[in-house]
Amino acid sequence: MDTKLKNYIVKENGDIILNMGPQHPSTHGVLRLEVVLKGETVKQVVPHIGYIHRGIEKMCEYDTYKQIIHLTDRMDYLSAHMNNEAVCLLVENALGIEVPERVKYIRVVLDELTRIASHQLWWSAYGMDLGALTAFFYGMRDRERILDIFEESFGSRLLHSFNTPGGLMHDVHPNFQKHTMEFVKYFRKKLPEYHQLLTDNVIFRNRTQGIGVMSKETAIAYGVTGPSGRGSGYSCDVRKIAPYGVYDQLEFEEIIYDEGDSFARYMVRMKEIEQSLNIIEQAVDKITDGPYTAKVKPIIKLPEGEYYQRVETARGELGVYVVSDGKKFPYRMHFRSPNFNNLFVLNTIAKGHLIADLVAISGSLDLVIPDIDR
Amino acid sequence: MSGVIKYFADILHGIKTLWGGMRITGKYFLSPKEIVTQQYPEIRHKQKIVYDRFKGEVIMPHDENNQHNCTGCGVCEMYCPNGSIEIITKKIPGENGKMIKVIDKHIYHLSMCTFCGLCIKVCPTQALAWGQNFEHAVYDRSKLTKVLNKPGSSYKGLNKKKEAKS
Amino acid sequence: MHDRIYDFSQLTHHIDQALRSVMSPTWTVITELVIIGLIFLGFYALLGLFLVYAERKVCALMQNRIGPNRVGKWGTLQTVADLIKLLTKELVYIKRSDKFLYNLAPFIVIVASFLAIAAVPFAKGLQAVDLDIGIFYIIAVTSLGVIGILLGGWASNSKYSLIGAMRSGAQVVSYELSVGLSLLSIVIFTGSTRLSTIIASQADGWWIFKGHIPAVIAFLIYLVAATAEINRGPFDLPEAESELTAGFHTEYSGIKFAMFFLAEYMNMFLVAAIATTLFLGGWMPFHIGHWDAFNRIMDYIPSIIWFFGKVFFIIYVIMWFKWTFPRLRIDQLLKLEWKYLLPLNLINTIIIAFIVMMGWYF
Amino acid sequence: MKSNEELIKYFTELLPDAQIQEGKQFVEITVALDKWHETAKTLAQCDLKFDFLVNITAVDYLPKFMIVCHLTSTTTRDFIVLKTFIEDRDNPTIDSLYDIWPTAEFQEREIFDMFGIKFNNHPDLRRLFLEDDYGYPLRKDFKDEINMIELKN
Repeated sequence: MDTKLKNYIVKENGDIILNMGPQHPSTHGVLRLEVVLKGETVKQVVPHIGYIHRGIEKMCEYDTYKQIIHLTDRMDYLSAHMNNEAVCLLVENALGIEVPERVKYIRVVLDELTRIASHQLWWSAYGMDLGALTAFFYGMRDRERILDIFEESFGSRLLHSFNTPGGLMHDVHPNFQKHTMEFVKYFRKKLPEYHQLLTDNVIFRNRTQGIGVMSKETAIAYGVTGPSGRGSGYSCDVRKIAPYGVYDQLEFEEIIYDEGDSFARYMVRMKEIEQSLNIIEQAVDKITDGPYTAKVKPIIKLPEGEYYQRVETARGELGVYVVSDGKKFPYRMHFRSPNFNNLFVLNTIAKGHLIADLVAISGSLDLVIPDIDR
Repeated sequence: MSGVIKYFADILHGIKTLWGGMRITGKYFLSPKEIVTQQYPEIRHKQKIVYDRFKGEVIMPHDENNQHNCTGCGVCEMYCPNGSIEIITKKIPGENGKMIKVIDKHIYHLSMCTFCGLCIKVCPTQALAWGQNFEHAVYDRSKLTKVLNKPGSSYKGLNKKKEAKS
Repeated sequence: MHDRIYDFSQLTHHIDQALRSVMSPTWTVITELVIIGLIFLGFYALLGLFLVYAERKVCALMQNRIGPNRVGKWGTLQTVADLIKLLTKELVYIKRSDKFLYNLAPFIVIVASFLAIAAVPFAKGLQAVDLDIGIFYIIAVTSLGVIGILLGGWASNSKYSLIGAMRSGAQVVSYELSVGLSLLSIVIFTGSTRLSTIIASQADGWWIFKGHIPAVIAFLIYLVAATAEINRGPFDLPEAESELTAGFHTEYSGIKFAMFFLAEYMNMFLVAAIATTLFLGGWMPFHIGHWDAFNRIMDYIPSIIWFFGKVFFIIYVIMWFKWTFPRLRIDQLLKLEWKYLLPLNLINTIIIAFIVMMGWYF
Repeated sequence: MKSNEELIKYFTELLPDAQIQEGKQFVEITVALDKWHETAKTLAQCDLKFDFLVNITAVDYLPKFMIVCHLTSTTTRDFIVLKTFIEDRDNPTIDSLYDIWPTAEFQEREIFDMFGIKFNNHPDLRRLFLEDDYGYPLRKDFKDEINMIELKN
């Protein structure tokens, strides 16, 4: 190996370099971690990314604002709806479009359903990372119910490009409210099983408690947001600190744990599922009749200037930064993706742990690689 | 002494939590009714497996006279973010000898489609719709390029125009 | 007498007599060895296939799935199809690996598990060799398998394999102690290491019932330690899919991988068989005190069914462990052994010795 | 949380050299290139404590580059925008903010990858997504000869 290319690695005699990924069961996608090991102890983690870089930011410069929506789906595919909403909110705020009340509540319900689905998938995958393979199937089984609700209303299960600047692409299915409430009822029954199977398990606790401790200062310095940040005792829920949509009219708690270890990050997500169920219960009743979209011109042109919109996805704060030159295409579009920042804290918090802990830590950060690569 | 008690308490607590997890898996082991697997190729014949709004592919509905709603205006082509729609128009002689522009081929590249639904939403004459077919596997990539208007079909509005005029 | 019906020693005796009448004693022994070897080979293959199928069905049911259901009725031939696939797969050779050891490793693993079957008493009179030191023979032979794992991991010239193999070494060396000690408790009870004697001593009650709580503790410890020793979840650290992709057999493919795979399941069977023999009365039927009618009904169930029933129950429990628990970390694994299992086991052994000395057991 | 007027007043006192105006949403502070690091440090240590670098990215305004930072304070929740311009197109360099906000390390690597802007004092300036000999794709004058995308109007 060319030593010049590798000067970022600090290697002593007797250390081994282990490449985890890009095809590795626990990196959840095409992330490659170059790990320097002393025995089984991790000395340094160097993430290598870019295996699925698609140049979404460049593509956005050649797409109209309505066309951009479907690209944002493909960044963090597990919080596709929140990504859509970020762009839509940005355009709506820039143009001063007043979105109908019905749309706002539908969006909140969808946000929270997406969040639950994302956390369920994460729970499943985290169980699998730690070797509890059955957890994977239980999580997937319950997630299927949400995906069915999505499929019934929008026709697709994961990337439903359902938002459009000004409202929704089309109205939700008449059964949407009923099925959502059925799901909430069903899932409230199943959630205790999740805790019994994994949360309370002594092996699971030993594998996560005290592992990968991220102090509040580290979290802020590295820009870690979302459940991973809140597990470090630092309030960073955009829904609370810069409310968008109708989040300021709904009652929910921001879950904060002070421990900063993998278990705290785990618990934040599990408690967030409960909060999301509460939000859905409140919001579903408030979906009033009305139009599903505001009147928007067929070709959207943002006034010249810079815009920034923050939303809370399932993984943290997504920022959309748009520079408009008054044309129908954005001049520059940048996404501040939560996973990008969450990934690079890995080296700091995984140092000194065992290689099995590295899996537990990177799992607890809940990384989605397409969001990092964009 | 408290250390010894804690030592055994830890063991008992550990066994208790482990047994809690085993109860869950044991419960599901003994209740085969909870199985959620759908046996795919067989289930197709028994029940509908996708919802009505399922985005399988873009289709162009034709009525019994082999007529469709597409005017060939090209809005869908313009809106498509991936260039998966190509519209080829032709000119045919219409009423009083004037040439009218009509659709010749509405080419749809399924392989490039991201199912964003913009073409269907923006179509001024509702000529496009979602089809529920999802079994798109083919042996040759070129087969994924489809012509949506059937051969010999014509624009529905053309007759209406003629009727209105006459 | 109903005991006679299911006694295999008459059958084997007849075969022995027949062979002796046609050839010299030396040739008889050789022929018998060959016959037994062939029977065990067939048994080994069939049992491996069945266990793989059983594991897949058990885990599928626990996970709300159907499991294999395409090949044959209820997917029963699925494992046969898998076997054919594995047999026809290409054997990948790694550059700069130690060819000889790399090829040798799967055979060591499989031979170790194969050797141990010889001493397993399947039913009344159905035991290939009844050694005086039966238990220790089995313990010694099954732990040979780890040499194969170490060799395979080292010779593969892959870091994942190496880490997996080293973990396996540490794991087996530690858990061997607990396995040995918990088996020792039964040896103390019976005063013999001969498997047939141990079984005979359980005619009036299995050791798990006769031995009071210490025997139950020894049984539980044995179950945990044995699960760890055969590298099954939650102790599957040498393979640790999410960390080491596949651990020591990362670089093996085709039939060589199948050998590791088969050996794992055979080890599971062996462990269950030992537990059955020592704690659950081997092929002895279930008897309750003086309920003669009940005991008689139990006697009419053939001993081979008793044996396999108990074995499969223990195998099910081991599978249940695997499909419920998360994996331990290597330091926790060793901590569990040295901090919890071993001290408990030592205390337990002393208690048992005391019980035996005072004659407080049935 | 302060209103934009209050923030403008506050920053006019704090940063006399900077050019402060109200943008579409937030207060925007534009500083000269050589004051970049110094201003960032002042902001991180001022009373409002802008300790959280939300986002740092670049925009290619032909022929100059703009580096833009979105900063927020985790205590007061104020949100501001910090900007500077790089005139030198052939060899654009700027000070790294790595020592103030460690998260800048990787976001700056992304900027280096996409725009070719070099950061002084950066600990590990390598390409992040793309190969070493690839161009700088987010520059407006970038042309990919193989996969040509042309703007259709």
